Amino acid sequence: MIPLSWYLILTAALFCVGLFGVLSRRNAVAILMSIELMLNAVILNLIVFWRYGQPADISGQVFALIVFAVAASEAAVGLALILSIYRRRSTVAADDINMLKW
Amino acid sequence: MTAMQAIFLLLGLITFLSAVMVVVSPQLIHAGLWLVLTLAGVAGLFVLLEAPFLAVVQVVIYIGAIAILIIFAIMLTRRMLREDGRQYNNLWAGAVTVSLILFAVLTFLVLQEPSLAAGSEPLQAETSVLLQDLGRSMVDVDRFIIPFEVASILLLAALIGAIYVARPMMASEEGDREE
Amino acid sequence: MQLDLIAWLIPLPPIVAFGAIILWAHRNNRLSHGIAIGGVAISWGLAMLLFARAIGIENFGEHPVTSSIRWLPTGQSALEFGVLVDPLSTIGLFFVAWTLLAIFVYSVGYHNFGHKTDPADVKGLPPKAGGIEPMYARFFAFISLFAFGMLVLVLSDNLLLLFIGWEIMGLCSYLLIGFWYGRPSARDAMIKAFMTTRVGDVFMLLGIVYLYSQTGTLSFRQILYNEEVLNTLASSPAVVGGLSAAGLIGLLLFVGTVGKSAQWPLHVWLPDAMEGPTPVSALIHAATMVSAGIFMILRMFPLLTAGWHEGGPLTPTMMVIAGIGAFTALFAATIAVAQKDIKRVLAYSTISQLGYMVAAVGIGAFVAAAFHLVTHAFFKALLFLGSGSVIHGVEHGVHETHEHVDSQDMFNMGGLRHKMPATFWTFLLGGLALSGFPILTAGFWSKDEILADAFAHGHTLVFWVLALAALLTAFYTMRQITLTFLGKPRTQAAGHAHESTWTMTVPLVVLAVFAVGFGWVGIPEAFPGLGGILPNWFHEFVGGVLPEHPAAIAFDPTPLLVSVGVALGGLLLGWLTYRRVRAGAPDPLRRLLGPVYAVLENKYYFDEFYNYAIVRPAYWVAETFTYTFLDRRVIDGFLHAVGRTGLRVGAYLRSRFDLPVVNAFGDWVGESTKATGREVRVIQSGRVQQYLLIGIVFTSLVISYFLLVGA
Amino acid sequence: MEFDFNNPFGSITRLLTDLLLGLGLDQPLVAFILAVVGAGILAGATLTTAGVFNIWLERKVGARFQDRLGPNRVGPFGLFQGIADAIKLVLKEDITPLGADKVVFNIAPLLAVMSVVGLWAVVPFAPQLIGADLNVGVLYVVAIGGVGTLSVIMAGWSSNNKYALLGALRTVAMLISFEIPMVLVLLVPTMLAGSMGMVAIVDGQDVWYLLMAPVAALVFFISSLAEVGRTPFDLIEAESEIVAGYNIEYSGMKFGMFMVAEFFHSFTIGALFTVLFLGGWRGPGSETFPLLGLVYFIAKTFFMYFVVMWVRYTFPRVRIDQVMALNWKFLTPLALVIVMTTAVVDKLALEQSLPRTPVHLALNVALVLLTILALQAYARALRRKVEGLPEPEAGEVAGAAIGPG
Repeated sequence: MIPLSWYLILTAALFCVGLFGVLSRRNAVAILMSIELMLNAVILNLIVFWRYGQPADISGQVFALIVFAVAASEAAVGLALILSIYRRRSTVAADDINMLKW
Repeated sequence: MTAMQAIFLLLGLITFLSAVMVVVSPQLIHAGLWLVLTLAGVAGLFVLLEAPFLAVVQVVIYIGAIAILIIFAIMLTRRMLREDGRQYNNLWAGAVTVSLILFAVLTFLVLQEPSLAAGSEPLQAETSVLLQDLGRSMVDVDRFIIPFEVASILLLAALIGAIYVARPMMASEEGDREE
Repeated sequence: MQLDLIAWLIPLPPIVAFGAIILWAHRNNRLSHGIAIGGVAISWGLAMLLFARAIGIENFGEHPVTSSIRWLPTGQSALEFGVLVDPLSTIGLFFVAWTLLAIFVYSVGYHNFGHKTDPADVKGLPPKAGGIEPMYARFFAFISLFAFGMLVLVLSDNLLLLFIGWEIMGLCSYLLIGFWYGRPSARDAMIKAFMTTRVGDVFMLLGIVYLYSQTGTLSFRQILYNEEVLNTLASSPAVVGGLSAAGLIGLLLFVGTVGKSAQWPLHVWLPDAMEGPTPVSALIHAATMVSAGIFMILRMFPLLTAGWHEGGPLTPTMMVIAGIGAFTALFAATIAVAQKDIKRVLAYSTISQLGYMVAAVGIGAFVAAAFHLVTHAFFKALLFLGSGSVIHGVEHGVHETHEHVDSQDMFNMGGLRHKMPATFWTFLLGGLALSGFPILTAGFWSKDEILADAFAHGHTLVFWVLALAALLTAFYTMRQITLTFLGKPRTQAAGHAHESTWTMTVPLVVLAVFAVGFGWVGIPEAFPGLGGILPNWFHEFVGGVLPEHPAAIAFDPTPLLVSVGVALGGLLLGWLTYRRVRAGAPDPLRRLLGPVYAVLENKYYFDEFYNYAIVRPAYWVAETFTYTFLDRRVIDGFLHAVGRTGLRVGAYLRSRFDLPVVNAFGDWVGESTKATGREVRVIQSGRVQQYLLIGIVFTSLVISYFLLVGA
Repeated sequence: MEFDFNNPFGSITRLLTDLLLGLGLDQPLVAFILAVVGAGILAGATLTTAGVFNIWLERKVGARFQDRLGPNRVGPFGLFQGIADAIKLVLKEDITPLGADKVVFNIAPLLAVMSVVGLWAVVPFAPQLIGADLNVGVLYVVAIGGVGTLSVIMAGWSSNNKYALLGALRTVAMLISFEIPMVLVLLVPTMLAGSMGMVAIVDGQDVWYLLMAPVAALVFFISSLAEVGRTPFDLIEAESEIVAGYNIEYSGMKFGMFMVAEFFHSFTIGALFTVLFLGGWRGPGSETFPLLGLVYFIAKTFFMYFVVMWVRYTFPRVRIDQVMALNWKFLTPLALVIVMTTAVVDKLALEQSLPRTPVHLALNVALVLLTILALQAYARALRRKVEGLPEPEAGEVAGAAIGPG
């Protein structure tokens, strides 16, 4: 059978890749995608622990579903914001959107 | 090395590599498609974990909705940042280090934690029963009805907010995604 | 429905109506009076239901219906409030409900409902030319509140709740006397009424407190209906010598009655209260509120008469009560003889009739007092409403013939019987009842019972005084009727008077029926001829309240003959004296009495006397002593001294401590903050990812610290 | 082990299972493999036969509708026309436009076909004869639909052609929109059967759900037509507006794939509709003779496929805004209402132990009446509003949009 640690390492890898993307990509949409990656890693983690921890208890899946919902709304709102920013300033580069400073 | 492990390694590899491609591919559209592949891989892992419901939900919501939404956004904003443009900001080195360190730490923790080490078996569970239980627990007053309702409110808020923020163009598009 | 439930429900509709009118309905006149009359009508219906149910119960007096709930916990015991339904409250409820209903309906017509609003009218002044009252809705709100107070008072089962209702009525009386606050006289009258009754109320409150301290409860049942409490109260000596505790409490409570029921020496406010609209005069100052005083002492009768037994010698308290009552009866009657204003005459007659009842209570004639209370409520309300109708008619005449005459002066009237027949006949019946016209009217039976009681128990003095008062009553009543209705009109205004609307006349008729008919429920058995045809139901019913039922007094021709004599004689005299008074001619009595007449006309100069004896000194103390000396000199001086020293200390601290130390520190903080910000702001690049990176690095540092080193 | 003919497919499954277990694989893996294999075999077999046949059928029927003869040269009644077309398509040159994104360009048609074939994995042909009886079958259908959408968008974007992109955009907009009412009404059979598994749904249909939820069936039919992109919703390739939509640049077998995918898809709709609302393989005697069930199933499916063609050759194409209006202003609210009312009524019926079918039927009738009333009111209001305007755009839109409903 598949050891738990493999799953954990995989999710860790996914998460770190997503983190790298979030930190380094310039395009806001790309950042959003990376965030989705991280979220997926989290969900996968939840399910793994549910499966290996106590599959009789459904909580793990419920949590995963809630995270799905959050991810969906996050994507929708985030992209809406990106679009409106793009409309107003015609850029989606994260480090050009830096008006919020001294 | 049982067959399951083989399948797992295959899926895991696909997932991981496509995830990497998501963050490195210069073409945003490709990144989006790689993202789809990643999500599909995760869905496969769900199947492997005997959570078919979540697998399907993953496909419906992530591939069917979020990914397509993202690709839409890319198309709409694709005049910017073609492959010729810089894809990374000047923090990328720091980002790499941080990510690698984090990964190393996590892996280290996982490996030196005995209870998580190799050989731990998944427990048996009757998934079809679980699915019903999942459905009931969502509307069970003393279980998860509150998170459930909160999530629904959140979705509604996101729907309205998205429509409002991006009203002049594609007002309905953002709206659709949260069904 | 249970009796107690009904009793609980009875007071509520008026207060609801009050709130509804004040909050929502006040813009719409029709809706307002609809709500008010509807509310009082519901109360009326419930009261009649209660009455019908109650009179069916066998010796209801021994076991009345009570229900109460705890209100304010006070140590072990608790102040409760609740309802007590016994014959007394039933009877009270009966006449209160009828008069309330009648007067509410009357008010609609009185305030010219249905006429246009006259642009010339202003709030706070009576309508000039027959337009609708500017503050129509407000009036109904006030009288609804008043109705609530009265019903609470009648139904309450303890002294505190009774007092609450009592004070609500005081407030309403104040508001309604000053309803036309545009008139200075009304303003003065309202203040006068309020202050004067306040004097009585303070003493009453003292009595209540004293009673509570003695017995630990205020519930009627627990005090009045168990012997040992009464005996202990009667035997234990009071703080002031010579009196028993019961006696002192009784006196204090009685002072409350003196204030409320306008007994001498606190009677001065009632005549001035006639400044209010006539329904108010009828409602508050004839039928209900002033009766409340009597109702209260009837309610407390066992306590007042503690230590007295039927036929025995009177206790000091009772003597005081009887004396004041009898004196007031005569005194007010004499004043009433010389008044010109139609309403003032009635006001003084009210005082004197209340005096009758007080005297009756004083001599222990419980039933007689209650009986006269009810009958008087009916015929006096009738008389007031009648006079209101008369004034209304005459005012109408004044508006037609632009002749400026006082529309309340009886000497400007005359011959109105043709103009306003309904008013005339009802007024006549009321007048006869007031003067105790034999056999026919209710007034005769009640008054005769008081006289008989006084005579039978040998209170001769009281008897003769009351008899004299009765004579005068008959006299001034006939004087009033003659001047107002008989003879020829003395002014065009009177000539052009006209009958009032049905909303005003119907209540008159209803009340007239009671003014005549209600006497027949209380005909003593022993009465020759009529006795026993109708059983003396009233005596049985109300008498049942007392622990020891009062025996029906034996028949004696003397008081009967006396009362018949004084009634008829007075009426005859009045008619003879006033049957032909020319326009502008002075009052015939002036010739007969000479200077005495002036004294009477000026009410024995009581107002002036109070003015000099109390008001002026009070002003002086307030002005000269309190304000000028105490307030300005002593208190202000002290305060100013404090203020100056405070200023000096403050200035010192500021120069020595605040500026050099505190401010400097504050400035330093501000400056250094600014400097730091100038240095550090470079970090804030406005780039999200940079923030995120930094945040992650530091967070991970902290976490790793706790994982590796700490924990 | 003996092979009983009353339950052939079941025995086959058992045979395979034992075989694989014998190879020393563990249980879940075996299930997995069987699911994949079964789905593959079934879908492949069905579609390769049905596909070729369907093209011929469609063309024949269409010809009859349009009063033509249709293909009649190749083989008896031109039966082999489909094969001929296939050969032709394979032989044609395979052009990849300049500046196209090759990988994506080539993946797109595969995805398109896959998405359709995938649907067949959960379709129960007969008792025991089902690729994989997922307990979330219904949801699976929706998911695969999403993949189809993806293929369209990829094709449109990758072929580097503005018409293709426009077509893709509007198509995706439409597909995504119509997923909503479809998912919603898919809940109705789910609720009635108490399971999302296709087999369970079929077993639940002692009475066809068409009778218990006609409105839901109608909505499902409409929205799935839109999902396929068939007339009246064939805005995907609206020749008159965007030359051929997202697949304008495709040629040869790749185009063939798209076309086949479309044919399959509309055939699949028939199958799904049959399973969800027409009682699947159920019919007199099908319990005892599973093969009979297979016959029933195929018959019903072809009937529904015929209805689809019927609609296609009868209705004109509607404008994109009209389609959107129809979806958002009519289908989605209606679907919501259906779901809610059905849930409540079903609960009541079960608790009060009322007869289920009549109650649901009554509910649907009431729904229809109310809908009609609402539409009348809406149309009247619109007319009143539009009268003044010179260019009654909105009025027509709404009127046409609510027309089909």
